[in-house]
Amino acid sequence: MAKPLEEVMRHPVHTVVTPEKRFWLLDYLSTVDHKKIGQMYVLVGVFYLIVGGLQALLMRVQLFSPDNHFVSYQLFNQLFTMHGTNMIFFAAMPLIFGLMNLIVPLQIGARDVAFPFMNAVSLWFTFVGALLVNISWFFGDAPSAGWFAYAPIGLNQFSPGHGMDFFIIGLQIAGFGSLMGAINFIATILNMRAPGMTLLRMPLFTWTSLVASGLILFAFPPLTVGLFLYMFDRLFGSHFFDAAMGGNPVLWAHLFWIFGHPEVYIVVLPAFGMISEVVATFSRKRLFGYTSMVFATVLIGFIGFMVWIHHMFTVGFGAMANSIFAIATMLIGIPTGIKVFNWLFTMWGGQIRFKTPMMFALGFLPTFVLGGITGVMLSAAPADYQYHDSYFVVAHFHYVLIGGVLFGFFAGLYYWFPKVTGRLMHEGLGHLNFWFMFIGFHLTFFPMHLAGLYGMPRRVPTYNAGVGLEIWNQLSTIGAFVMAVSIVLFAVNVAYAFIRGKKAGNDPWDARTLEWTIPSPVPEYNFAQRPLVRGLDPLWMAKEEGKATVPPAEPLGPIHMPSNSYLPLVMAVGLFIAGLAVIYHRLFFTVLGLEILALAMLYHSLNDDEGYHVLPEEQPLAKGEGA
Amino acid sequence: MSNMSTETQDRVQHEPSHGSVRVHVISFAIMIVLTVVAFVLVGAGIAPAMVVPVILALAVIQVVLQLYDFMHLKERGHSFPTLFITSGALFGLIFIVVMVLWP
Amino acid sequence: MESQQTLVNATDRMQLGIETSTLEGRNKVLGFWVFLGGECALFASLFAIYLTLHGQTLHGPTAKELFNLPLIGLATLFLLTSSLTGVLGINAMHRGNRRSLLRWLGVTVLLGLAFLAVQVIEFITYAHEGFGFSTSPFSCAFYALVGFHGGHVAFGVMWISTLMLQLKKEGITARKAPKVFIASLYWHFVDVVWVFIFTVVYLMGIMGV
Amino acid sequence: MRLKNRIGLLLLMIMLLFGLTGCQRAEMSVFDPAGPVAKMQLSIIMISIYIMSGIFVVAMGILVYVLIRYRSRRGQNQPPKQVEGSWVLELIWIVIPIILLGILVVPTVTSAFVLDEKPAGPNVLNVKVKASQFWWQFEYPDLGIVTAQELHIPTGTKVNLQLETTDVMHSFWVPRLAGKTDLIPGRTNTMWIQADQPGQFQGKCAEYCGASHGVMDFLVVAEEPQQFQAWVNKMKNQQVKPASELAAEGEKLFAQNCASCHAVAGTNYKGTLGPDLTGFAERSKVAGVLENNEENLRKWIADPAAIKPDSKMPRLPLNEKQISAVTAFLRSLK
Ligand code: HEA
Ligand code: HEA
Ligand code: HEC
Ligand code: CUA
Ligand SMILES: [Cu+2]
Repeated sequence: MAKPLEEVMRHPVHTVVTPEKRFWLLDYLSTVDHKKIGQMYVLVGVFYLIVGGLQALLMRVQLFSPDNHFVSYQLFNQLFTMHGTNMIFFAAMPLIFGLMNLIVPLQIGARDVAFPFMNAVSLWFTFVGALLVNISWFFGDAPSAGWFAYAPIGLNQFSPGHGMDFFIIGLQIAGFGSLMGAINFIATILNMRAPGMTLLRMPLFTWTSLVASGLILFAFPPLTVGLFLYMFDRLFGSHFFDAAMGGNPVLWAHLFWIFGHPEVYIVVLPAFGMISEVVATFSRKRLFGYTSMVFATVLIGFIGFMVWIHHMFTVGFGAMANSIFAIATMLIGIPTGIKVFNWLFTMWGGQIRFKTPMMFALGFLPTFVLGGITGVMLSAAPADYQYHDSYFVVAHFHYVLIGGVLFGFFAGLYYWFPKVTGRLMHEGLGHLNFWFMFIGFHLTFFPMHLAGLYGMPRRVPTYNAGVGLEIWNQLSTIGAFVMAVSIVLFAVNVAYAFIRGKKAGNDPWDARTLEWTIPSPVPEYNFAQRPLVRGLDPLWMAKEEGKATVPPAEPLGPIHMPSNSYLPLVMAVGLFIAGLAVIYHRLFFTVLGLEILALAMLYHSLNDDEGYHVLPEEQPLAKGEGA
Repeated sequence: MSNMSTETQDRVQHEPSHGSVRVHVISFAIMIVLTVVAFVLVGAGIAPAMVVPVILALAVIQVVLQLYDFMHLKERGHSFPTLFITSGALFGLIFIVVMVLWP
Repeated sequence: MESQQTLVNATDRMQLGIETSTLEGRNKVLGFWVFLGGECALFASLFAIYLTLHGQTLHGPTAKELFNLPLIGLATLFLLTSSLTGVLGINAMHRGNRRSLLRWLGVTVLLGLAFLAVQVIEFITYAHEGFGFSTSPFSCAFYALVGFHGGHVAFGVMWISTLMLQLKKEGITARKAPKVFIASLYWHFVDVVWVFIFTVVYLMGIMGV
Repeated sequence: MRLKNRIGLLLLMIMLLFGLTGCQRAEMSVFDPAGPVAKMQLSIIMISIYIMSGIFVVAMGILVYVLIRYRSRRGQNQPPKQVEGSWVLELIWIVIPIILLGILVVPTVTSAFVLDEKPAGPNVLNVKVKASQFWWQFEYPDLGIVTAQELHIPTGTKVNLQLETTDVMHSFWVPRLAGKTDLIPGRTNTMWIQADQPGQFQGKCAEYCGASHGVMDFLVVAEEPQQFQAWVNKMKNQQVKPASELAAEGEKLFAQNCASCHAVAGTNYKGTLGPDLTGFAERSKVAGVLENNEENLRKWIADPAAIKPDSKMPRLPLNEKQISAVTAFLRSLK
């Protein structure tokens, strides 16, 4: 292994030592470090969670009683459209990408992701995409066609304002970001694992991230196409979805749900992964049925592409289509069931410690199972003729989205917070946070099942009085405010951790995987020496053998790091300008924006970044633990 | 799994034999022939119901040739690329079939 | 740097040549294949749209009235040949022969430009025959699919051209090689899509299917 | 901790009880079907609720047991035994769900096909449903009647609905009679309904269709066949004769302002942009949402968008007196 020095010599190295420190804000704006990018993703996600949450609160106030005029009907429509869009695309997705960025490279013992530069591009694209959709409020009107924006209600004739244009272009840009992120993580996970980390030794969070990335890879392109066609229809006079001109609005519905169904698994699979890590750690037991968990994950991802018609049972495709897709949909219950029971049996025979992450994982289980079984109920096509577009569906998807994704995410966030920040959050506040969220959640969403079955359609700003709907809506509204308290408690807890939180040390939870072998917060190069993996749960293996940590696979040496760059931000700004200009048909600015994007890409391609090296003497933390 | 020791091997630039150029040219010739056959079949005025499956099959053969020879899928260590490209093709096929059946 | 190179599992290593000699290169090549998987889904969606809308010609011309087989044959010939020259270029790169590589890439670019020229002529003719972008759903779907592909070709031409500039300056290095290699993958993929376009759009269109 | 868990569980149970007993009038309840289609759908719903409750109880039973039995205790110095898995157990939770889903698939598929069958024969009533932002038109092609907002059907008869829209997507939903079917531009969907007893059944538009989607209501009025026949006869033989002077004045205003959009049988007002107003005074609702009385009718004519934002009926330049006149005319359309 005499190569490193040679390598170093052969390439002209601009800087051998760490470049000078930048002001922290500039550092973040130009970073290509997956940990900082991950933090920014999480920040974006939490921000839009709050924005979407406040929009939900407004809707809930409006629905507190029938014939309420707290907001106008049109504003209500904008609220649910923006709520759904923000929550799915700009809260859930960034949260998922955030935790993938923060944790996946650490779990596989890698120093970085495969494409650090592209990683930053993904973040900034997501960022400006979200911005573009949300600034529509300030440009006159927010979109109001619902988060799946069916044609023709979203076409010019029925949505003449620019809101839909912001929606289409913003999602398109954010979608490019997600696609790049997915490619990045697939390449990272497949190519950059530490020595000995075979596919079947990867932690489950890594596995679910891999499969979710695969889903993004195949699900986003149809959305990209759909959004392009939608844009053509709205801005350039084509007739893809306009039945009056021979087009077909159902085609958009197809393209959207070809994307939309896998999308829900994209956000829930990583949450499954987090639950797997948390349940194993806090039961102090190896994950039960690891292999079948992996198999189930892959199967869910695979079947997920063959069920999208279940969102279109009432479109009138006929009994054949509905039966085929009903059965395909039900099949997903089986691998998901494997997961649920494996989690239960991981705890079986364990020593369960009720720390905050575990509380969220435990709250996840009943909630997600309830959401899942209502999903299977929905999949029975003729029964879905009754449920469809009613509050029963709203109940279903909040059970899986909040009970699944959000609880999973909170479990993960509480679990990895010490790794990322080096500080522990307050346990008592954490428990309080959990109970408010858990109770508030069920109070909000359980009654929605009943409202739906009692005949309340979704997306309505008012409902019939005196037919037994009031009580359920009132409970929901109260519950939503309880949830709001829980979010505030969470913010308080984060603040507490930063101000007075205890120092976390490498391994505060007595955990099992590689990320807990390195210091918290994690040094920029992650691992001073990459670890040698000899089985599942390498840290636990080491502990069982009485060792302090996982043995290294290499001697100390200079570590190559990529340099910071503002180009990703510049590229995103260029795209943002172009997007805004397209909406207003400003050719000059469109070209200008795209030019900025193209020039930045060209500049990046022509000027190879040689990066810099962190030399062994600059790895203070490495000395202690090394060989 | 001691793949540590194998790291430094295989880095040898391996000299592609001149045979591979010949293989490429042969593949190319086959592609041209397949294309010509497809065009001729269409030009010949045979019933479309007979021709369409045949020209679709010809297209698939051509594409497989491109992937395997020109894009080197046939070579070792291409299991992941094969996985991703075939999944993409499979899912794409599902999209097309379902949308055409139930538009 | 070395440490990064060793991060790979032996089983999944691609052992072609210079383009996979560094971890960065292997990442690029794998990442690009992954991207091509996504492109399959992208073009499949466009094909699905085309196949569902191609009957909606309204008052505009139909495929049968429109398409010009010899012209398409010519375009196909250009693109197929450019695929061959592309792969010969990669061969040259593996041999470390920069001049030959540049020559083959140059031919590839020229053939790509020839293809684009044919396509531009084709589109202009159609426009004169009253077949604009928004004439009918058929025309929309046609231009979306074929135009998207044409856009890919145009991007490929620009991409390979800039790579040629870099190669001229710096030669075949471990950093440049993967870029050249994935550009060639891209080029072949564009050709693959074209094979389906001429079959499904043009040949089947001529037959009125 | 355990206590808190129990409280949560208790809360859930209470809500469940509340829900199933349904302590209020439930005019749109799926649990109260009034025809064979809704009954068939309810039976699938019930089967799935039973199966799913079973699964839920089992899974939660295991969860609760595990949480009580295996919580960490003081003095556990040894980590627990690390178990890899168990093929037997894993096979169990693959096979049992497959069986349960198999049970659910059978009624799912059979009813999908049953509901998909178009009823035919002399006894079937055909109705063309046409939805527009934000109202419903019902045309009886075999009877030569057109009406709006209220669909009259005879009991015990299969009614074949042909569903079309003039603008955006809508969805036809009468929870007590049948689940929904979408109305989609460029296609004609069909569904069938049947009411077993007379009654009024609330219908809702169930596909988001714009600002007033939430108030795009309609009614299905099921009557004994004789009564239905009487209604048909009346609709077919309309004679419009204003009851008072005011109403006669109103008719003039109607002809000037409204007839371009509204039709009334028995007159030469043939507008098609708005609902057919034949027999309007007999309807129980104005525009599908307001009680049909004088005050509400005035309110509607004075400012339709205040009741249905974005409604396609414009606010017409009528003063109070003129509104009174038009109202009087409309209320004479019996
Ligand atoms: C994280 C998101 C998420 C997840 C995980 C799911 C999971 C599932 N969903 Fe859901 N769904 C949504 C998000 C999600 N969904 C959203 C957002 C919508 C609405 C979109 C919109 O219209 O706006 C929706 C809508 C939706 C519909 C359309 C309803 C309609 O509009 O008419 C259907 C219909 O089949 C459905 C089914 C299912 C099924 C079968 C599952 C399954 O994957 C569930 C599997 C899980 C279990 C079954 C529980 C655990 C299993 C066991 C304990 C084993 C034993 C179980 C059995 C044998 C049944 N979903
Ligand atoms: C991950 C996704 C997600 C999440 C987390 C949520 C969370 C919530 N959702 Fe939503 N929802 C969707 C995804 C999601 N939703 C989707 C996809 C739709 C369909 C949209 C469509 O039809 O197009 C939908 C639709 C939807 C509807 C139906 C609208 C309709 O059809 O008319 C309702 C109605 O009650 C609702 C309510 C809520 C509530 C009360 C919450 C609560 O859980 C929210 C809790 C959060 C808060 C309350 C925020 C608290 C913040 C503060 C208090 C600020 C504090 C300030 C600082 C700390 C600085 N949602
Ligand atoms: C431009 C067309 C147009 C004109 C002019 C018009 N209407 Fe309407 N009218 C409509 C439409 C469309 C509706 C359905 C509105 C809805 O439900 O959203 C409607 C609904 C109604 C209804 C309720 C119908 C029902 O079935 O419950 C009444 C009553 C009515 N109009 C009366 C009038 C009167 C009186 C005038 C003239 C003074 C008038 N309309 C002029 C288009 C019009
Ligand atoms: Cu019509 Cu909703
Ligand atoms: Cu779905």
